[in-house]
Amino acid sequence: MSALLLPALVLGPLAAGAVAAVVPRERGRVRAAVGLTTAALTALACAVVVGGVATAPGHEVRVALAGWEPPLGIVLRADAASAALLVLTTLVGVAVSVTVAVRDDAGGGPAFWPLWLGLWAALHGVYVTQDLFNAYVLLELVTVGAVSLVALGKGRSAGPALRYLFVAVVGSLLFLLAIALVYAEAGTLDMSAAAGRVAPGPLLTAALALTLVGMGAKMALFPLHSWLPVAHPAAPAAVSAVLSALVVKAALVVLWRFWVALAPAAGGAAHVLAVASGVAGSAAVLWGGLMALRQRRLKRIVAYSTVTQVGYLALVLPLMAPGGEAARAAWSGGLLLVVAHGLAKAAMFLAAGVLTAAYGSDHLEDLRGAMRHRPWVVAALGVAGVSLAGLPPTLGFAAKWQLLAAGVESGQWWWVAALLAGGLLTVGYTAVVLRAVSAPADAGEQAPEPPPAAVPTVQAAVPLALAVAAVVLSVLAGGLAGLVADTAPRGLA
Amino acid sequence: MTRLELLLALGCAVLVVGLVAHLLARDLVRRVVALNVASAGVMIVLLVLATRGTEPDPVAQALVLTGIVIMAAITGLALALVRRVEAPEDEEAP
Amino acid sequence: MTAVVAVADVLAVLLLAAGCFFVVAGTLGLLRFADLPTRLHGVAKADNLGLGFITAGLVVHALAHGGGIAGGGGGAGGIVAKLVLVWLFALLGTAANSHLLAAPARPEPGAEEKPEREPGPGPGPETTPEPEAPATREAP
Amino acid sequence: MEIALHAVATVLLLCVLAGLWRAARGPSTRDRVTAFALLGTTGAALLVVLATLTQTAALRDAALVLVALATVVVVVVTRGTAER
Amino acid sequence: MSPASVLDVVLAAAVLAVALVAVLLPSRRGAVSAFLVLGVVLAVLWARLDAPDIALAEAALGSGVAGALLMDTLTADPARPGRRAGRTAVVVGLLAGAVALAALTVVVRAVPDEPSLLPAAVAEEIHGAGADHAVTAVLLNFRSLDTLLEAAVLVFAAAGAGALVRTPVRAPDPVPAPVTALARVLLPALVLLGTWLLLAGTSRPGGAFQAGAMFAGALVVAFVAGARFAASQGTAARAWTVAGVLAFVALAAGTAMLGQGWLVLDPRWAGAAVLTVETVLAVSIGVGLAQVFVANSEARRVPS
Repeated sequence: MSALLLPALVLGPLAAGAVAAVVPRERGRVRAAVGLTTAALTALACAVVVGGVATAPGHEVRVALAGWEPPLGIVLRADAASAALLVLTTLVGVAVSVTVAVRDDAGGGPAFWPLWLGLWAALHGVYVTQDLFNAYVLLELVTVGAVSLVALGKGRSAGPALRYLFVAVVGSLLFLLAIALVYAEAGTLDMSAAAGRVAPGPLLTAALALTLVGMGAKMALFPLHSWLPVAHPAAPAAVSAVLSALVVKAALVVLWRFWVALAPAAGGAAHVLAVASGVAGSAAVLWGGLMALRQRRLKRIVAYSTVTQVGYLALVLPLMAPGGEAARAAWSGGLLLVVAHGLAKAAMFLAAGVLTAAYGSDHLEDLRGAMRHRPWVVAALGVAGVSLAGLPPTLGFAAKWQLLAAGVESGQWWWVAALLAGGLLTVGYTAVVLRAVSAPADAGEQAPEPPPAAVPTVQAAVPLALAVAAVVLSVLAGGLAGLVADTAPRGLA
Repeated sequence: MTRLELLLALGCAVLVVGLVAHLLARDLVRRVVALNVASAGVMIVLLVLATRGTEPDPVAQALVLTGIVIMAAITGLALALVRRVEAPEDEEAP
Repeated sequence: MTAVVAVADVLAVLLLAAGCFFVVAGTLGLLRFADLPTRLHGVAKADNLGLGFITAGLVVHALAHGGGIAGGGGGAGGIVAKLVLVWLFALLGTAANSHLLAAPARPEPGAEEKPEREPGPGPGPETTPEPEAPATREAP
Repeated sequence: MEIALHAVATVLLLCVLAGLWRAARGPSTRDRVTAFALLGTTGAALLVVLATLTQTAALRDAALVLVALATVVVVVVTRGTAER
Repeated sequence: MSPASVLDVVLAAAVLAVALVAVLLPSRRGAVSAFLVLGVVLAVLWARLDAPDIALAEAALGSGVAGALLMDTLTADPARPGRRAGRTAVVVGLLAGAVALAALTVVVRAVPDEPSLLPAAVAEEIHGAGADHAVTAVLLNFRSLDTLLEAAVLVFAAAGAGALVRTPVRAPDPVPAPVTALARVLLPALVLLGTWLLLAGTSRPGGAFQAGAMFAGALVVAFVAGARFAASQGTAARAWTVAGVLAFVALAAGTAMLGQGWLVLDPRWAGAAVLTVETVLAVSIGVGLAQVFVANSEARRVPS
């Protein structure tokens, strides 16, 4: 049954997005209705597929499209890693859909729905595709959807959107060249089939390096991150949440799949590139954390926090390199971190959206005393910050614990140091936000500042729901980690 | 330097020329043109790989066809964004 | 190679050579002439004539070889039809293009025309083309 | 015969390159489009010669498409200036 | 040096030269014009590399539609004097480019010269694939998900570009006489040529994308000639833009529920399925590209 539903995960929201595009713009309510029903159906389908993956013998659900097996056809395969990502995408997707349905301008107008549903379909596709060129086309669909959504933001959002489009397309072209090189040597486009047909040599090394740089640009890994703190805050609130929580992960998933399939065959070169990814990740952790401390606007702090977390996720490659138990811990830790960061970041950006809507701006000075008026939203910010920092009872803690275990197991202390330093910096900027938000209004003011603009209660409750989900899921972390671990990659030879 | 290597090197050269010009140019339309030139470079590499056998490889050609259509759609979106960026201030969103 | 095919080949080569000559002439015209209308006139006439000769050469070749250099494959008729279609399309295209491109030199009455770095809408085509605005002086 | 076709193809290609100078240098947009219109026709001639050389009928369709869409580009450009 | 390799060398040099000129010209107009010339030269290169489908697509999309889009930007405002990139940035860029090119040239020399697995696999399976022409069979049957997603990329790019148009679309201003006369001849010619390419797609190079580009050209000419329907901003036009993707998804769902599996085309009716999907896709791509063009040209109209 779940094999039958797997392609529906990609084609369903795509068709819904197409239908929503046809509905005239004036009838925003009809578009919202199409969006919400699709969100519900997609959540159901995801549940079935994730259940299928958990119960299936090899923990995988596989469909050869058009009936052709590789090397000719395209295969969609959902394994434990896809299941974790599907869970994250469903939670954040439903939360964002509800938020925009309740408050129209959180999504930037009626044009939000077709673009968001198309983006959602592409994200599902990226998690499950086994074919290299199919991954390229899906990444382009993600880019077109995400850029168009950023451009819906009020004010001068076209400039940041264009800059994001340029960086993303350059990244895609480098990845396409990597695909061409792998195809030249392996003769097939299916990742698992290509794994057995490549040998250490200049072609595979160049392909790995191009993919690392290309996907690094698309997921804003440190030296190539400058577009993210400009683009994410410029987008409408709900779009910023989608961008940081989900879109950044699409490029990451493709990088990880490509690395797990082809890096073991690359020998020494893969080690060098893994270390390079680790260095870039550590630099991202430090740079993102320091810059987040210095920002005076809430949305920019959250955007730089994304740069930091992407740094963590880039550390997974070197942690996986030694193989064995360390690789399993690193792989499951990485996936848990992806889910934890997604939930926490979506909660933070949605909360920032609520506060911006209520107080008219996201400057920390203007948000003084928000604790009194919006306790729920501030609570969401707090819990999300705790999860990002990787402190106990949250999913972030479970993920970081796995990564630390992998680092210790493989004796790579420098990555462990970067992980811990990042945790401190995250605590730092979360404290800055909470202090600013809960500071009482200036004593000097006699009358309390005008009550903030009304915000639908549902929109205010959504961030907290996501933050609590981060805590609840930590209970299941053990099971999820076990499910993910046993399909972990063997390390680099 | 066989024909295969000459044309593959040509593809890489056009890609590098396109990417460097894209990163250095300031005028937005010139950056869009440079991106298309870079994309043409990758398509040259893919199509030259398709000519390796006696019969041209239909799958590689299908990939290039898909790539050209995607690049046309992205050029359209990019130029619409360039317009919004360069539109005079008064044409703000209502 | 029967005698007819040999003669046809020679004729084809001559037509192709003539075609090449006119295309080269058209290109030189494009580069050398001073202003827009004269270039247009040069390009339109010479280039199409060149294409006409090349098409004629290929038609002769197709008829002689029955559609392929090795003389195999019938269907010369289809090839000839397509070749002539290409030429007719080129004629239509060039005629329309020249007319449209030359429009500002002779503005229709009533169609108010703001010069956009064109030769001004004077009574007749001015001799010297108005240079680009200094701000975007182009280095060749 | 094949040598003649190759020679013609090479000459036509050089004409296309020469046309590039006007497209790049041309002071006004209309000069550039005139160059492009010429190159459309010369390119079509080149494709037609290659079609006979490599016996692929589809290249004649490509020549047809090239000429047709060159006209569309000219129409787009002339509409723009006439309107401004 | 056989005459063939002379042509190849001149062609390779021409492509590189035109690419360099296209990116080095300082003015926006020069760059766009050189890019159109690059489209022509690339079409010839693809013809030379035994890829007639791609030569068609390059002529139709590369220099046709993309050319029209780029040229339309030139007619907007005069090119602003662009700030030059800093001297050090240029030097660093050139050095990095040279190093990257050297590395890539070494890498591509290691490319094995024997063909990949796929041409043989395609030749083996093509008999029941619904199209005799290999490229069409790959696009519409073996790797049909790629084509579906690619049509979706165009749909959402059109939706994104459309969302940027704030000013309501008005029919363009009075159109000079020759344009309407030309449109009356050019429109049917483009539509006929597009239909021919669409039908040819099953047995020889051609197909939905090239045909779609021709229909887009026709719609653009109609829009320029002031035809109201071509403004393609109404609900009917948007319905046509998404028709291709919806038809493909309907086929996929149908084959999943009733047939043997997602997108599995039974040899008996594969040909019919491929042709219908291609027809709807061609019209959908045509209207989608026209929508992107109209969104662009309307976005620059400053509301007077």
